[in-house]
Amino acid sequence: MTEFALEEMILNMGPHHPSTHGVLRFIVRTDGEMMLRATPDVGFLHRGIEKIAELMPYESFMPYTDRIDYLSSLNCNLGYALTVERLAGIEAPEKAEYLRVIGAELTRIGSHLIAVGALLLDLGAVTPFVHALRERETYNSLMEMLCGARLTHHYVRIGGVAFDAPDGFIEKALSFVNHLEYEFLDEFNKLISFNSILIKRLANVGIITPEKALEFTLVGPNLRGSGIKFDLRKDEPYSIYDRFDFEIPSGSGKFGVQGDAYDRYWVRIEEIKQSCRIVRQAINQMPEHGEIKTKISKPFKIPAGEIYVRTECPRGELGFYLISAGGKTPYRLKIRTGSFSAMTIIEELSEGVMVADLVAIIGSLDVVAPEIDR
Amino acid sequence: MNPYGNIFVFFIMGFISVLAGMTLVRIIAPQRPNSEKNMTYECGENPIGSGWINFNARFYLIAILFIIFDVEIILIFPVIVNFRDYLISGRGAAAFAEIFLFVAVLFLGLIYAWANGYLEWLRSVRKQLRVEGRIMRIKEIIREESDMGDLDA
Amino acid sequence: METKKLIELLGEKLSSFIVKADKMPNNDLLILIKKESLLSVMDTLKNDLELKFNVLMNHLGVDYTESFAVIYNLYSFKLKKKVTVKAYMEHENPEVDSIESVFKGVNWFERETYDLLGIRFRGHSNLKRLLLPSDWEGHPLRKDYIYPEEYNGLILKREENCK
Amino acid sequence: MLERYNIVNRFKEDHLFITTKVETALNLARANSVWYLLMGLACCSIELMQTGGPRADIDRFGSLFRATPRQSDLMIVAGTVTLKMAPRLRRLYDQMADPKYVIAMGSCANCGGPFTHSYSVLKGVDKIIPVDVYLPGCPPRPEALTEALIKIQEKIKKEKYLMKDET
Amino acid sequence: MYSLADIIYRRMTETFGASDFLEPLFTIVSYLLPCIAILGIVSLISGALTLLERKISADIQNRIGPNRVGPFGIFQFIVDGVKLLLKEDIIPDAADKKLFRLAPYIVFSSTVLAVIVIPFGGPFIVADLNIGLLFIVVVSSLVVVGFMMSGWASNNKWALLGGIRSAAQIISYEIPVALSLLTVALITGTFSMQEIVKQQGLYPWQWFILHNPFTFIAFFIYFVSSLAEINRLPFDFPEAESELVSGYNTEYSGMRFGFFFVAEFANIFVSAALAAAVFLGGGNIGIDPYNSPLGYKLLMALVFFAKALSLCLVTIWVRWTLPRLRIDHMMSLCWKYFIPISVFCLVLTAAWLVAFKGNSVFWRIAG
Repeated sequence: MTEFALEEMILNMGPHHPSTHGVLRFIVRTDGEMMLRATPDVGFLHRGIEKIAELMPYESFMPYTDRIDYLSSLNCNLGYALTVERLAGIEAPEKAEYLRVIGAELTRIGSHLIAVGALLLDLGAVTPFVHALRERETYNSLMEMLCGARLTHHYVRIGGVAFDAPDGFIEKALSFVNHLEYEFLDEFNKLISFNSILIKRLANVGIITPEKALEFTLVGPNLRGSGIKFDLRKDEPYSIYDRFDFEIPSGSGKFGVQGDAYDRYWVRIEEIKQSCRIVRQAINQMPEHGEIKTKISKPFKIPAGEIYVRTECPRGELGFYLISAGGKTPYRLKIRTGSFSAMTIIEELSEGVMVADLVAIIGSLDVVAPEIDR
Repeated sequence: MNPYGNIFVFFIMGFISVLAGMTLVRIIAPQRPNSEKNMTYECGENPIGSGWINFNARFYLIAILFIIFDVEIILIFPVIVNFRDYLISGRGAAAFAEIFLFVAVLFLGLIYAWANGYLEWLRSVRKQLRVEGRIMRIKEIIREESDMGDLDA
Repeated sequence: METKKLIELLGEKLSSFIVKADKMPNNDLLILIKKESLLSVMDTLKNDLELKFNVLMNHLGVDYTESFAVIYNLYSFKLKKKVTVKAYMEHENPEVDSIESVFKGVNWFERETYDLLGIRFRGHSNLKRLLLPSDWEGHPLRKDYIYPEEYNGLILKREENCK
Repeated sequence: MLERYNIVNRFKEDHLFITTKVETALNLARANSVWYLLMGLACCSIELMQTGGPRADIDRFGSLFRATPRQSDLMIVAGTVTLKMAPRLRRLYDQMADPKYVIAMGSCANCGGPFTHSYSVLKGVDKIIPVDVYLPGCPPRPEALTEALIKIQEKIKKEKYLMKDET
Repeated sequence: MYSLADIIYRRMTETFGASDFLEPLFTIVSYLLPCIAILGIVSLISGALTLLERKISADIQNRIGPNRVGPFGIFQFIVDGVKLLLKEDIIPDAADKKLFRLAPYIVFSSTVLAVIVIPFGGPFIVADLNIGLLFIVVVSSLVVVGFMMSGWASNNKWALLGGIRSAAQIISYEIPVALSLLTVALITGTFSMQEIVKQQGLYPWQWFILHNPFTFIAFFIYFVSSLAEINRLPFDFPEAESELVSGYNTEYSGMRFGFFFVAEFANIFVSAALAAAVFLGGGNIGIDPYNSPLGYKLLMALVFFAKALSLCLVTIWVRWTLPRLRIDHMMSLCWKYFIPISVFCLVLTAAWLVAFKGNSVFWRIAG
């Protein structure tokens, strides 16, 4: 066998690159096709949210939780609100809980649409990405009806929600969910999911065994893609998730080894279906009217204490470790996000992989810059 | 009026139209070069090392295989042009035998290359990486220069 | 498996190391340990057959103005229980040994704590700044941190009046 | 080097922008095909993608998204510019081919927005690159971004292009 | 052996009377006239294709394509061209200046060369060389030189990767293209394009695509390989936005990039026109093209353009539906599947002709 000398060059998949979602930088040591190592260099979107949390009173920190993961801002709101409520011992009223769950699951659908679309855009299929954007437009108008904002919702308040659902929202949400589950996903799967080129590009790429996933503390769809059926909504039910029945999709080596990029892609598509089911059940069970926000003391203070609460965000487990020293502002707030641990595994997976595969791995792990840098 | 003259005229006209375009740009378009602008684009970073690396030998291998098969095509041309006349004059079988033999020998070349794995794009490099020691050596290099992480300015 | 049974189990397994153990809200359990015994506690928590706290959920550092603290949240698939391990250390050049040998995934968590709080981790494979540019002075999350006025020629005006 | 055309503007004194016939045609051409650089930093990048999507489609104005700064003439700074990103953003702006314009999209790019209390955020992108249109909103709606693009087009249409090159 | 230049030369000598004083002027004009006309038509078509691509991609993605310039955005490509003319032309310091400037010249003129031999229906062909098909196969490999040059000269790692990949891709896909064109040359016995078109007929069963099952396969191999030859998705490596930023034209700006853009779309039209002429009987409606009234000649040209344009639409349609292949898939697809199949097609067509004495499948109807 001829001995091919490995002429290494250092390549900058730099902060401004179409396929690094947002501003991530990879210093890639490659010989043109084969990659020896892709060392990530993050911090280009570090805005110091945890330092700002120490200056802001509890209630007015809520808009910043939108910007932790701007694709699923309502889930982050929910996580922060639950942390503060549990530490302060407040209970949200019934209707507010339902409105929260409906908003959270709709945001999960919207976030997965962009996650799947961005992966396909990196693999060169532009049309499915734009179709996902079209569906997301309906989601945006739904959110605009509910909370007044398209992207950074700022809808959940400590002790309840900000506005009641306007009339017409329920029908529109139901029709959106039905259209999505019965018409859009079938058409989407026919168009791209079972396309043989996509299967060749995603199967057996970036294989993460369950042990390696646990070792690198992967969470959310990345963990479930490797076959571990762990979902906080089922294993640690918070809010009212125990009243709905839905399955947890997990990677099963559909077109290749279990835990490859196709499994993570397929888990996200299945999760959209499950979220549609939850939204439908939540809409049916929601009480007609009831107050949507419990009163909280004006200069809102929390007795000293520490708490760690984690909720299931589209990109995995979003944990808030809150230490309060009894004052109006938190003493220390640590935000643990799903993409943070997903980044550490990219370096591990990138050995002996082609540039095109690295792009597929980053897309399948669905990494978002603000979640890593906060 | 030799029709091959057209080839020369077309080539020159192609050149002239691009030349006209570029001189028009030189006249009309603004020209404000500065050192920052003329730095090579590397996703917003200072480029590390030069862009002129000697790329891997697998491209050379593809070129060799290409030459073999292109020469084969050139040598078939005469037979193909006269094939119809051979058919009409009844000696079609001889022409077919000629094509078949020539192509079969070269097809064996392709089979040989295929069996030896020259057609694999990456396997050859990945197999070479698996040679014992080799992977360990690369891991040490990367561990030594562990501060490759922040090469920024 | 309620927390009382878990406290006894932990008490019997790590009796010598635990300084104090009490309940935390959100059915969590806080264990206070000395900073020297961090590695051994983590090792037993992860590899002990009964406990099997194999998932490291979260890690953070806290600046208590007169001392620093390092907090690890663990979760066990077997027991379906959460545990929080906390260790205090002195305020001048805080140093604690890194548990990267036990939990490989903590690499970036510790780098971020070093970057933002300045806690050094002995034995960490690649302890460097993660989020801030490499030529940044100071560690922002400390309570006594003064905002820089200017960085590489860019003036940073900071409003004082954020109540 | 060939001397540049200097179509003398007869009414030099009053600063009324009287563009000649040729210039109006050229500006019209330049205005209707503004190719923007894909510069998505934070939340505004999602709205930037939505503007490229089906509902508010900026492809109608003839503007494609280009991946390299060489071929793009409009840079939409969509998101928070941190101090680590600032030198790279400045380099990307320099590497753009010349008649170039900048839209500072979102309050983060205009003045640091909600992150004025942060230590690592640049308070406004106009500290490092000249900005043509400031687009308020956090994140601004796709219709607002389309209106900013139209403002850029109007600015291009009124520009004196074939003047003596003073700079 | 016949070319448009001859007709013009003869027509001019008749009108102005042959005098050796004017003779060199006549030759120059009779060469230049068809060249300028065809160059104009091809650049117009490639401009229209850029517009077509944006409108069709918008339609596929439920968007509205460019509609601000002229009715339905027709003049968008003219506006794009003028804007590119007005952009600054950056030549990086680290680049190899001469090669960097020369690359668009090579790419554009080699694309234009291929247009000489394309039979635009009826008598409209610039020069009906008797080695037409061979000429096109040879010229299409000149473009590689341009891409390699632009990739190497701009001293940019992304451009270099793009340049080498496009070179490897184009030269390896040239073999299936050449072999599938040769299967048709076997049937016609000549390379001159007008002859190939003349031997086909108006009805589909007289075309070479349905001549025998192997030419049918050869058509599809030709079409997919020509997709790879012009770097169109799913073989989009050289300018794969998501991987190599913008491949070999990363460093090019302004009109220099414009010429790459026009050359790429001219290439699409050329390969579609070639497929239409060779396999789909372009511009042949059963009438002798030379001595028929002008109306019929225009009809033939129309039929040819309809076929070529439909293939262009398929190219654009494929681009906006399929994801991109990885480079080792593409290489193994070419060397392990396309080349063996096209070699079989060549040999088996020869066997077919010998067995059926040169007749097609539908020889009873085709006559």
